[in-house]
Amino acid sequence: MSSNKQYSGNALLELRDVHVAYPSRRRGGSVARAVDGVQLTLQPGEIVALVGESGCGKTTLARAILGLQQLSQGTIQFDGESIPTDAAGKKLFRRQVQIVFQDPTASLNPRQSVYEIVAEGLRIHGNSENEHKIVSAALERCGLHPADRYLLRYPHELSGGQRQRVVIAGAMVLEPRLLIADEPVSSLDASVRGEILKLLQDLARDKNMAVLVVTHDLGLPWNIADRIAVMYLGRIVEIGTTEDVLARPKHPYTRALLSVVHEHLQLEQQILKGDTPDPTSISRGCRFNPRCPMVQSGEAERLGILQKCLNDDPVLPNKQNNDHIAACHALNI
Amino acid sequence: MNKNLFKILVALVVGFAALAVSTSTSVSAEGELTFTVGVTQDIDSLNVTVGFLVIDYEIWNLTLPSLTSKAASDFSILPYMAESWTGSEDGLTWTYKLRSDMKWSDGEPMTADDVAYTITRSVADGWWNHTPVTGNLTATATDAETLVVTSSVPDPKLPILDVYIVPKHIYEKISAEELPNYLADDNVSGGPFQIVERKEGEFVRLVQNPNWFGKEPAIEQLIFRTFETAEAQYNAIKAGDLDAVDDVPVKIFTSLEAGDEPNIIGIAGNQGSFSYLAMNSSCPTGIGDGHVALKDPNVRRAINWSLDRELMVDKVLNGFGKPAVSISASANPAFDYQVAADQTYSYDPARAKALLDEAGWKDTNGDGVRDKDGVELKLRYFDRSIGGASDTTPFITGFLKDVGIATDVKTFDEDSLGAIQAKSEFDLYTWGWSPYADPDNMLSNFTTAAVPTDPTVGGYNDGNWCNAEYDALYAKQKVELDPVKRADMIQQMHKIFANDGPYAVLYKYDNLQAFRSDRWQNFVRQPAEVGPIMFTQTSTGYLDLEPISGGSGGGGTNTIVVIGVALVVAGAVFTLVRSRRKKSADDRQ
Amino acid sequence: MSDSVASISPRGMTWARRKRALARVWRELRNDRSGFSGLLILLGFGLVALCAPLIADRSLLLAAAGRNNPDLAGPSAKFLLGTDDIGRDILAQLVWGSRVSLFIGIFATVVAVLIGSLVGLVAGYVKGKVATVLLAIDNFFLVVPFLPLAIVLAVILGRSPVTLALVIGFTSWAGSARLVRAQVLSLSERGYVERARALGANSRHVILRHILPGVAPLIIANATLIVPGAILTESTLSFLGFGDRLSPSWGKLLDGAQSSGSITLNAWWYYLPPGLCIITVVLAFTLFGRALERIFDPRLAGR
Amino acid sequence: MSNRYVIKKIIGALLTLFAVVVFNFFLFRIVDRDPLSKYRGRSKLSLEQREAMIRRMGLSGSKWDQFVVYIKSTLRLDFGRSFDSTRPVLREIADRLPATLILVGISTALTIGIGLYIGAKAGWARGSRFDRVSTSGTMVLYATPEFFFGMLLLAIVAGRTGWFPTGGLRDIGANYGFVDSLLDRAHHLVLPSLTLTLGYLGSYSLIMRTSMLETLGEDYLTTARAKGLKESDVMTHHAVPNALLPSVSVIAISFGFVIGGAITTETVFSYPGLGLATADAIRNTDLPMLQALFLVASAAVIFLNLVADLTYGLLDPRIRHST
Amino acid sequence: MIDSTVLKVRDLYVTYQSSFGPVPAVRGVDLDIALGETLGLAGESGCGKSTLAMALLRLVPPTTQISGSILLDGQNVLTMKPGQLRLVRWAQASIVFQGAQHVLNPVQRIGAQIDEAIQLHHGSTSSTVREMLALVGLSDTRADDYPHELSGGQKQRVMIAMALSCNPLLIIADEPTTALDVMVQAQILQLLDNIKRERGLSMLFITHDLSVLSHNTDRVAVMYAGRIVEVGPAEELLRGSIHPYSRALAESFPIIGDPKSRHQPKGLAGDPPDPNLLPSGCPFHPRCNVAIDSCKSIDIKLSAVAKSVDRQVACVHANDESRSVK
Repeated sequence: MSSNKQYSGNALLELRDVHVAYPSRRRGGSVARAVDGVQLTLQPGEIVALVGESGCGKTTLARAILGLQQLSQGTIQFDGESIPTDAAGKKLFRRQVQIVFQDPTASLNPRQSVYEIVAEGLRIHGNSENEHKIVSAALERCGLHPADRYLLRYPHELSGGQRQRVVIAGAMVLEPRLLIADEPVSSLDASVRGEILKLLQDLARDKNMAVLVVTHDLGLPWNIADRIAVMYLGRIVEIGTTEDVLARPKHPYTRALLSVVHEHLQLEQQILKGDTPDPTSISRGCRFNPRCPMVQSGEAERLGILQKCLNDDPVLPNKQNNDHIAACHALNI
Repeated sequence: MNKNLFKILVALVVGFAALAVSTSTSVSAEGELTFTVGVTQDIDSLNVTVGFLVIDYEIWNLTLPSLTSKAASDFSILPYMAESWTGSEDGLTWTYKLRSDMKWSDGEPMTADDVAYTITRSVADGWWNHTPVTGNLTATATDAETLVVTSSVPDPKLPILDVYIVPKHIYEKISAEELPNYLADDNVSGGPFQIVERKEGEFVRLVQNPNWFGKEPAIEQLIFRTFETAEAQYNAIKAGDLDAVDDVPVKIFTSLEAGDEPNIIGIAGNQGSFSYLAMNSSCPTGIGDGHVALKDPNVRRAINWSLDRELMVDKVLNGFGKPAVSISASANPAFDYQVAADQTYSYDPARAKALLDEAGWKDTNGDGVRDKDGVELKLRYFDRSIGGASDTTPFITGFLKDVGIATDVKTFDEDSLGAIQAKSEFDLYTWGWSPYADPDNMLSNFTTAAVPTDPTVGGYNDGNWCNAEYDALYAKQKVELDPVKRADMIQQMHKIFANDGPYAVLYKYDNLQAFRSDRWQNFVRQPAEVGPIMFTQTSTGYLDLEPISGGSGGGGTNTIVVIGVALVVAGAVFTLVRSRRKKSADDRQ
Repeated sequence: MSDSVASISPRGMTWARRKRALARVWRELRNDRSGFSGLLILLGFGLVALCAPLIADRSLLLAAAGRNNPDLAGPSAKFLLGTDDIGRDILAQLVWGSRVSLFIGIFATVVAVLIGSLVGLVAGYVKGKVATVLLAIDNFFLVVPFLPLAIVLAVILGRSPVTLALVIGFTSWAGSARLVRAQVLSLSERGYVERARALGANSRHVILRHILPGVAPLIIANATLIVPGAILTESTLSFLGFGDRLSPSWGKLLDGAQSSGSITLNAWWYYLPPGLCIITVVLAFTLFGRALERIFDPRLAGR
Repeated sequence: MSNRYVIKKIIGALLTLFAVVVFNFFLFRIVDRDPLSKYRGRSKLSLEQREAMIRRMGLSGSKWDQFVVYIKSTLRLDFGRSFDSTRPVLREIADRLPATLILVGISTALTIGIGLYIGAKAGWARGSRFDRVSTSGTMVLYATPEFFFGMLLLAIVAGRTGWFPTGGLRDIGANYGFVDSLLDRAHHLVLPSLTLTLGYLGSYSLIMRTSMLETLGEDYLTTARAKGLKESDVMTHHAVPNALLPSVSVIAISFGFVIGGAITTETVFSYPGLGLATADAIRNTDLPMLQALFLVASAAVIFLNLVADLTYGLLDPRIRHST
Repeated sequence: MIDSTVLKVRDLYVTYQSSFGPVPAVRGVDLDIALGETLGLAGESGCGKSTLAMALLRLVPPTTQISGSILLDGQNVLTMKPGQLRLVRWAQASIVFQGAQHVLNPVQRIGAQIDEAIQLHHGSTSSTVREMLALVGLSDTRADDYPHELSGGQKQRVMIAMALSCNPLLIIADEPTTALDVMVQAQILQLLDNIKRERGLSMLFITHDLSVLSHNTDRVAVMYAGRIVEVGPAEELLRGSIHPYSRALAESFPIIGDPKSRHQPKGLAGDPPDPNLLPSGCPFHPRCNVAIDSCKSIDIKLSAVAKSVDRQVACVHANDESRSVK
């Protein structure tokens, strides 16, 4: 199938220069710039994967979109409007944007039955008509059928995959227009993984629901995402269609990431040194420069961009939706 | 267990042991013949102008001289500081001839000057333990051995002049303002013993006064140890830690009398102490807010009739006491109320009810409590928290309930209850008195003059009761020098008091004392036959005590026991460690 | 169960769930030997306390009730546990004493748990200054030596069983506040609370649906463990003479036994029964409470 | 351990202490008690004298004035004079402090030592016979009021056998040398400290057992076993140090209960320490004594909690190194 | 040394005691690891792979029943006395645990933790803490650090240093890179690889993530429901799995750039079985899309495949030509 879907109309979600900063826990410590200037749009029905290492800000960004996290700067628009701050508007917004967390076990109240869990959203939003029907339908849509067999079960009586299906069903009863899936399969067994991804893909397609999948796993977007955004230290450093980014990575970070994913055999391994970067100390210039293989191998110097790398913060060029762009000085020679 | 942790623990224990040593004050180094008394009361104050507890008096009896002494058998007058005395014709002036060889324990001479000073100062400052005797006296020391005392009125309390004489050279340094806070910790003694060490709440240790001029006691060292409970104290004498105890629990005393402990003898001595239920009679000259019903003598009588005194003597005292309907005016039973059998208050609830009905207190609303004019006969009932002071409360409240009188019981510490009494803001409360040898002091407590009128000063008339007839008789007996006539007047006062009085006297109780009869002998009771041995009016009992040779327990055994215990513990620990070692193989594999 | 689901209303389902949860607790309790025996003992004592008037007439407690009885008499057919120092039947006092002791223990616990849960809930859920202040107060009550404080309050407030229970409750809530707060904090971090928020739930929903049901078992287990402490405190206060003298609690009985010299006199029937009752009930509450803790907190399973 | 941690803990302790002081002030002004009742009727005090005494006690003027006087005198450790004995409160307390320090100190050391030992061993060998026996035993100890132990010990050990003195601090007036007097004191301490130790052994042991159980499943124990360590070394080197951590703070909080235990124990054994003084002061509504005793007890517990917090900080590198 | 086989496991059964009764976690496993060889052991959670690893050094709870034989350097671990077993632990076979978060004692300095192992087996090694830290690329100042001061990757390095400190013949790496970030994971894998090669170590590499096995192992064994269902050379097995389970497992990790998996997430219906309630016959049959009737009743043993000597498969279709090659 074609990977170059064309979208029309307004973006469903539009992030402009979004910053989220955590105040430091200790006195005199520096602020953690978890999300540090992110632009991103999502079209209805589109699946976008947000990829990066832990601490790159991808989960914070997901929470910010949900309004669970205060922005320190920038705007998030949903359906052309800013996320409401008043209680009623917030509630309405929350109905349209749902999230699936990484760990289905934690997301389910062990004291509630599957029915109550799935119906919780309906009850919060005061939609109790046909509750039983809606719940059953959602469960069956999510692969738990016959639904009656599951309604009275407790989370601990379900397998990991079934739990994640319950979580997804709980989100789907509200018929959201945007689903944020935060590492939806990383805590699941490998054999179950594909089934859940298939479910997400099918739901997006059937309901014309946009999905933002947060993941550290590059295989996942290859399975289901239309586009990939690679995050590094609070910033999207590369974005484009899945095919473009995975086949022709532009940013050295993306290249390194791909090189260590073993199933991607074309690239020579480029193992970056050092630990996962720290959002409280983002280096001057390009934030990737301390670990950048181009800087370390001297290639940057050869290309004459070393000074830029060390002093100027590269920005993503303006772009169209499906443009493949990256924030690297080496691309602008 | 982690070896280091174990070492730390051992170090801690050793450290605390070392601390124990460093804080231990050295005890007497000489081997002295010691008599240790267990008491459940802690010294209130050794300051003779402040203290008021029985234990305080006991210490003063042993360390402060008086002008004359009283015979153990019948309280008759004996020489003490004074060797002889002569009175004037009118009985108003007495001249005392004092011994010439007297010295205070600190070596200062003890002369007529000290006596004159004590009398004069006590009047001037209004010392409360002295003024009942000295209030109407003036004294001058004509020379070191001669004292002239003049009374403004005829005074039957002369020539005994029963007050403690204080060392002038000490007391003259203390101003009237400072005196209440003076702790009397300079330990200057003029009696047979002197204090050498005192630990608040723990003990007071006395040794013989080297300058003592009277009969030399066999006891070389006298210790009063404070116990928290009478039972603990009894266990201590049983274990041989004590030679004598005051206040034995009644049930234990019964077993003692039954001969359960061959080495301990029990002495149930009576010196007039009695318990009573005070009723606020709301004397018009007084203050307070007593219940209106109690103003009516018939209600007070009804309460007297409602009480089963025999039962309380039986159950609370286990028989060591006797029911009483009037106060004991004196430690000397000669002054007791000689009440006819048909005049005494017996247990007669029917009569009590009839009296109450007659007084207009009837249960109109059927709630079991009598009322009149819309006022319920519900009385505030206060008692004391110490020891067994409140043992009668459940009985009395039960008896009152049976005749339709409700009570609201509250418990206070002694001082707080005293403060309430000073304001006369109560209906009923229980307390007890122990009388002096001379009846005047006790009788004075029920005169109109003793009714509290200022809460900050208070007054001893704790029934808030006044009776002109009683007042008149009191004034008369106070100046009556003829003992027979005086006794007669006192009988009349008893009669008025019992009939109209503010008290429902419950019973006279015995002081239950126990002694190690395997260590001591020659127990002399005061008064003879019926009285106790310790805590008497003069405390001469200690001087009479004689040791039985070889009976005294030593401390040496303690060391052996401790070493034994230490060995056992060490052995146990060793065994424990050994067994652990053996088992430390991997039993879990 | 699956075939009947379609006909069950959501409410019915909730009830079914509760029933199942209760059944689970009951099943696990049945399997917990020590906890179950604790419960049985408690039920026994509870029954005795409730039926006290049937077992022994209240008038037997009156001081004059021993009028015609021997004092401090050993057990006999007439007095199964002998008599006290004023001739009253000890068994009657023990039976009525269970009322006072259990009442004070339970009422004090209710007070403590109410205060503790409220403080814990607020301090855990609301952050910022309110929580800081509450924590400081909690810390104060946690650190201040409890017995002297309880005695002082008992002296000020009076000695009736109710005030005694209030005093004990008021001085022993700090621990449960801490416990509840910790649990609330941990629950607030749970994924399902986050999920409920993401679903658009307000605080009320979160507290009622997730936090409270989450802390409730803990509170119940904790309450069961506060009762023995309260009973011990009551007995200590009574023993020290600060209890209600006219209510025959077990501590009061021990006080009476001690002051009448029953230990020295070997009158074991006076001091042993109340002591053993205290130990047994405290032990039973502790065993039962620990069992509940194990059942409600899977982390503690197998202890 | 960072200075910040230490300072924070110290400030916290001081604040709590201050709260106790304030609490004290109000609490003891609620009680209706005539401060001069000791002097009533016993000597004729003039109105001026009375007022001067009241003023000296800091009981005149507005509540705020009283509070200022109270704080100032508290800072000077001047707690006034006992209503009961009229001696300065500080002197009363100083006299009795050592006895209680020794009693509580020894008992606490024994309780912690034995309790932790039993708890650790029982937790380590969960379900073993040692665990079952010791846990039942410690549960019974836990359920028994310490004064009941005291009563039984007094009756059975002291009363029957006479091996130990029935109360008091020492043999008064006995002719002892240094060593004998030390032994004598130890001899008197045996039963009270045994009572207090037995009374609180149970809870410490149960606390330690629980925290031991919590560490049992930890992976680092598997690591230690895999390294070839003996079971006993796995326990002492790895399980115990970790299990001690949570116990430390729980134990610190329990100090407050031990202070309560001192009151009953000292009462049972007529042991003249601060506990007995507290019981007496309450019985006499001796407010100045009570105030000071309450402050001393609170300060002791607050101090020990602070020590425990700091110890915790030392024991737990996660706190020690946190900034 | 008798032969070059460092570890020889035969017919190993490990049965836990749980409150619901015995739980058979490992059911008849045979394994061989030659000197210098790395065997990868893959499987999903609950398949028994970690139990197997723990059983190799008898680190399972005391109530667990173990039968069969585990020959470590020719000696049977299962019949050793405790003292002897302790000597073998770490000196002959050491473990790199998963989740380095908790496997280090949080209140002990890491230097001391490494040193503890060295001191315990003093005879077998003369290495020092400093050397060991250098070996895994940590500066020796780290010795004074506590575990919480290290990042996840550093902790795993410490774990590796500790595992190497007594010069073992065999390293059992139990999910050594789980919970680490991709990049750090790559670093650790590289480190393990280098060390293994330099020292000629044998290794049992246990993971749920098949993708990490291809580069780092010589042979791979796939476990399902307590037994090995397929074993063979790494490349071969990952590229051409024969057993339907291994195939599904391999396919669940897409090959990036492979159009067959683009927009085609592959999974396996159903869930891994509960060890308490194993299905009859072949335990995989309820999830198997090629199961035949006999699979429900007959449990096929692991046996050699006709076409390759190195491969063994436990499937009725093992020798179907059409299915064995992909």
